[in-house]
Amino acid sequence: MSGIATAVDITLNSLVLGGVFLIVAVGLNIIYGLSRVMNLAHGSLYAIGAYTGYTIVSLGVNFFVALLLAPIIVGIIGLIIERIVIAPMRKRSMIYTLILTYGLMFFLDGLIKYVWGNEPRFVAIPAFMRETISIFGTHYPVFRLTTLVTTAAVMIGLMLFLNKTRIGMILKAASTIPEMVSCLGFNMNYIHIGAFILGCALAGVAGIVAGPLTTIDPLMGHEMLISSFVVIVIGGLGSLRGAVFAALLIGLVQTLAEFFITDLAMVIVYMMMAVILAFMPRGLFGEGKFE
Amino acid sequence: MKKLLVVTISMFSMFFAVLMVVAQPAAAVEPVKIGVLVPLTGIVAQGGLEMKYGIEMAAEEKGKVLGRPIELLVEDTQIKPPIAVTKAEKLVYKDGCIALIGVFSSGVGLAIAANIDKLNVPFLTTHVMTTEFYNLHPLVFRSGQLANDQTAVGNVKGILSQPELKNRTYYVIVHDYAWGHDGGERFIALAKQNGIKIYNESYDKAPTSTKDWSSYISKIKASGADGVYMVLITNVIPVFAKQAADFGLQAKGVKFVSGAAPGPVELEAGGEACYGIFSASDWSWDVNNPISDKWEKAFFAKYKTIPSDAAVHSYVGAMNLFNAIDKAGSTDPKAIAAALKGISFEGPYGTVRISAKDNCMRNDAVWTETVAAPENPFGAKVSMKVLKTFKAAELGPPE
Amino acid sequence: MSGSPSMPDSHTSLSPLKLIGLVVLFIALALLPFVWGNRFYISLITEIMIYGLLAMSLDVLLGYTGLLSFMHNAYLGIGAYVVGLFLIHVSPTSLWLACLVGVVFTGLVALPVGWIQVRTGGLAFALLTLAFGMMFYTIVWKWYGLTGGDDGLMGVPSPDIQLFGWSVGNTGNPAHMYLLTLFVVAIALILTRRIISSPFGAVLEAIRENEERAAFVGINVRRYKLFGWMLACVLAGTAGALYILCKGYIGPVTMSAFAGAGVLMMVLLGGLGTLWGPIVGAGIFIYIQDYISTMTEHWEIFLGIVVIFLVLFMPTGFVGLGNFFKRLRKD
Amino acid sequence: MATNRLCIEFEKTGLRSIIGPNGAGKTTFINIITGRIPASSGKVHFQGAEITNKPTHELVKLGICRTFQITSIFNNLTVFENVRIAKQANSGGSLRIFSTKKSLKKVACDTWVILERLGLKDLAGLPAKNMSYGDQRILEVAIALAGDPEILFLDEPTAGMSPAETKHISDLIKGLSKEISIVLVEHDMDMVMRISDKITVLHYGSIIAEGAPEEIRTNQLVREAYLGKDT
Repeated sequence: MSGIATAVDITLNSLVLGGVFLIVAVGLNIIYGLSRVMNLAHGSLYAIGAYTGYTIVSLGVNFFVALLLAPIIVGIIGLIIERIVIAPMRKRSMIYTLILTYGLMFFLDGLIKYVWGNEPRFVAIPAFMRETISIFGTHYPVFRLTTLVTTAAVMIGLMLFLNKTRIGMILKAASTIPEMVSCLGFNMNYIHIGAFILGCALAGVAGIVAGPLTTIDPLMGHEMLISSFVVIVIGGLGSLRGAVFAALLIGLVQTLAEFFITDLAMVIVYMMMAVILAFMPRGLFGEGKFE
Repeated sequence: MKKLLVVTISMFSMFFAVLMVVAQPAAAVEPVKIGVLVPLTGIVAQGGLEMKYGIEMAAEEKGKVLGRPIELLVEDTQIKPPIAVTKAEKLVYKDGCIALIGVFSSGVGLAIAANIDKLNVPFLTTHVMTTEFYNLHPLVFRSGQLANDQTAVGNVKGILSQPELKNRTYYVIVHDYAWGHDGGERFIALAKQNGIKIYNESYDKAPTSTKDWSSYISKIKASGADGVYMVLITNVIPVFAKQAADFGLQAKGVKFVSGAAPGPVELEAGGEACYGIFSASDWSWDVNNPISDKWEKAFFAKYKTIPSDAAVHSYVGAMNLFNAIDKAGSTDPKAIAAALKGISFEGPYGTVRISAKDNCMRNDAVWTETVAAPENPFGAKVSMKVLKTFKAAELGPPE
Repeated sequence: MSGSPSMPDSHTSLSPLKLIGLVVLFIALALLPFVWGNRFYISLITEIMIYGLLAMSLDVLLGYTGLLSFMHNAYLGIGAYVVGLFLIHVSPTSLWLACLVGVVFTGLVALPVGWIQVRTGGLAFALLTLAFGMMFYTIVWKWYGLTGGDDGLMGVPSPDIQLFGWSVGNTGNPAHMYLLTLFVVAIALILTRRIISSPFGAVLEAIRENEERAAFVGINVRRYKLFGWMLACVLAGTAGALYILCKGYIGPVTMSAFAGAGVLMMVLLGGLGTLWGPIVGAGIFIYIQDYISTMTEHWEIFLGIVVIFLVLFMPTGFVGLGNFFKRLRKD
Repeated sequence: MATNRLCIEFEKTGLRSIIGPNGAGKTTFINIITGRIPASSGKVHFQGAEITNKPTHELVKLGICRTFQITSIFNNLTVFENVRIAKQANSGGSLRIFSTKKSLKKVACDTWVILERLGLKDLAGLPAKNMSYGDQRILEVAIALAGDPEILFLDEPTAGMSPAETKHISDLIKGLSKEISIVLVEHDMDMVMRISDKITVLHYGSIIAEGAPEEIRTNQLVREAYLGKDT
């Protein structure tokens, strides 16, 4: 197989991986940007998204319908979590919120194991997506290309929502100067709830999108959580451009590391994260700082 | 007031939990307690569950040891060595088990073996493949899955016996820990001796947590190798096969040889993507002999799941252990160890003898290919068809 | 000036009655293994004390300096690996030297890391500990030749050092290992309590309370945060040395992010800002992890509920409960 | 530009007030001097030596102390500890890790002196967060005083105080201004006029008037800055 084919393979693989990182990281970013809650259970919601997608598809629903249903269900779960557990933490210090969301992660992971058991699951993707098409001599699965399209669609949809719709603009404004928005008469409570639901729904979308790509097992949330931390740190808080750049960068580094089996590639990523946290608190493009 | 109410609830629940632990039921005749260490959570929970079933069947079939009932105490190792060591200590010191059996991964097996002097009980593993278990310790035995060296010999002989597999170039990919490295290195060494072409002698090492195999598969496609030798943990085999199918490897005619026997239940999840995987293993339910057929029916009747090699290894291992305790005539660890040396049991995959020289088992094995399952009582879609059988002596190691 | 009346101090200084109580408790704990011979409980309590020491060292950071570390167990791992490697490669008999090298090496690693860590605070500090922790985890996992990779350090000779005639080490009588651990943890507790109630400790608490005001009263915040970090990491290294002695094993799984957050849980369960609270918290956590997991493999749900319940209703943890009852009696 | 080409000289002692409408750059100005915000241009000299952009704790050691517009104290520590820690940081002994806090006898005595002077003696054992708002403002002044300041910046100390407390604090400030130099940023006009030795008026980041209280009261420019130009 010629060098070009391999290059195409690597780029497509890193784009797909980066796309999933992006959706999860943006969800995490929105929740933190708007309500200063760093949700450690975000990885578990991503896993719940994958499992819900699996269950819906196994009940015979078409995959694309499941693509819409799963985020809604995870969003509802997000609402329940926000009302019961996150809201009372509004006034508490950041450290306690972190520890609380960590307990929530334990709880959700345990729930996943209780409901769906331990064995890995596979999503039955529609027949036409199972073929491979050849691009520049390499057979690339059609499904992974549709994942790229879905990721792009989700990001464009999000961009339109944030910039064009009224609610979107309020959310965007609230992430920079929360006090000002509340002075304009918007109930900050709804904004916090809205942000949390939107963040969870994005985790759900990433889950169902990534489901067929990787294995769906209870531990899928853990690695994704750490990768999304790396992305929002390097990309910078509250910046979509930063998140896009960082997500694709990490996707590329991880794919290359696996391709060329450089053992310490991930160490370089963590080192980059450390340098940025310590010396460039705004990340590469971010506006806000991690207080 | 709210806080007070909440505090009393938490106090009550703690008290209740302690009560539940302390109130142990008193048994009439003192049973012989055997400690069972299997992974019930984590990625290999399915294999752990099947091991537990196999040991339970053996205990049921054996009934009594030294004239006393058998009591199995099961603990979850979560395939984490430090937790497995704590659980082993609990089984021996607190519950008073006189022997330990089970263990799925090499790391856990080696960690417990490192503490065996302190525990001072015989320790029989039924699903550990690392070659470090040969002659490791007088109290440590293996009566389960073929070791890495035996599997490598079986796979090389199997490849040589199939014309369509012999002259392929094999791409080697392993899980990144001691068992994977050992399995990969042994196959590469043996394959080179027998003229089987290997594409990457410095084999690929993938972290055990890998979920997305796309970059590894792209590398295999780029290499142009038409054979893949994979040393992956059982439940990851169908995942790898499925993603390889997504990328069209099977469609391009690439054949897969596995350094670990795939589990039937896991294969079901993979569907057709799992057809065409060759591997040397002890047993599959396609083996037809009176003992094997009887055992399969009894297993399926009791547990309603496809009989697997993890279950049958543990069943045979447990029978060997129980017979050894009877032979020793006491629960003294040294006596049981002496009895275990050289003991053998006529099980579903022939005689399984624990070699007196290195405390590890010798038994016949089969060379299988995964195919669409014929009509079968278990409702299995994928089956491991037996192509060739090996005699114990063929696989070695010499005694 | 009418002399200086006794300083109203938020810490209850050690009244004589309390001192006697502590000595009695120490003697009782020391006699425990001989009275209650069951070896499982002895090695379980030894493990609880080791994790208690680690949780206490995290409390120095979190409870006293207000710095949250996600992966403080990484420094336990470094200490354990260095002691293990020293025993394997350098000399399997000189255990004391191995422990010293282990603790000192952990300090040497913690210094540059700490120098970068203290440039941040709050969430950035926590994420930075995650970054460094994952770095150490990946290095230990990938450096297969030296550390044995995912299977952990194999072949650690457990020398039987003669501690007043007793053989300690993971193959020896666990009672001796228990006594060594009790001795080391007790000393660490006394020393740390002394440091925390010293002028240096007061500076740490000021930084916890209000970092900016601390700078504006003339405290070099970064330098003192670094000292607090070094104290916490050296204590964690000591716990690491004890860990490999007690378990005879160390692997990446003990240094993972998952286990790191477990230590955080112990501090919370025990109670922030009370040095011996985290040791109680370690007992509760290990009890939940070991006992509950034998009854049902869904112990994670139970643990999740306990944590959420604690943070929402009882942030001062179980030890804080004691103060809660005291307050109850007063009003 | 919060402050541009601003030049102010402070005497060794005496009470200088800085007034000006909201957003005139008063707080920004003292934030730059006290090192809370880095100065983008210009120099800051103190007793001859240049101290621009020095880290905060070094400035405090030199004697430049301040209080904040939003009260910034150690909430969970007792009132006594709040002042004691500031005293300890100033007079050394922080590195002693094995001796007890009581062993720093001089630090404890000085703390009692300051508490006595500010009338906080009987609140010594109370956690700072349980004090009234006014008392907390006074505690912050005590903390700043504990740093043996040569020059003390007070950012709206009387904001939110009762008239009685304002009277008490202004007398105290007046007394202090005899020994050290005090810079007061304040909106309470009659207090400023009553106790200031010299007043500087800031508007849009630059000085529009400087002088004794009487001159400032009758100054046309100042009236316009506050009341806006009458067309």
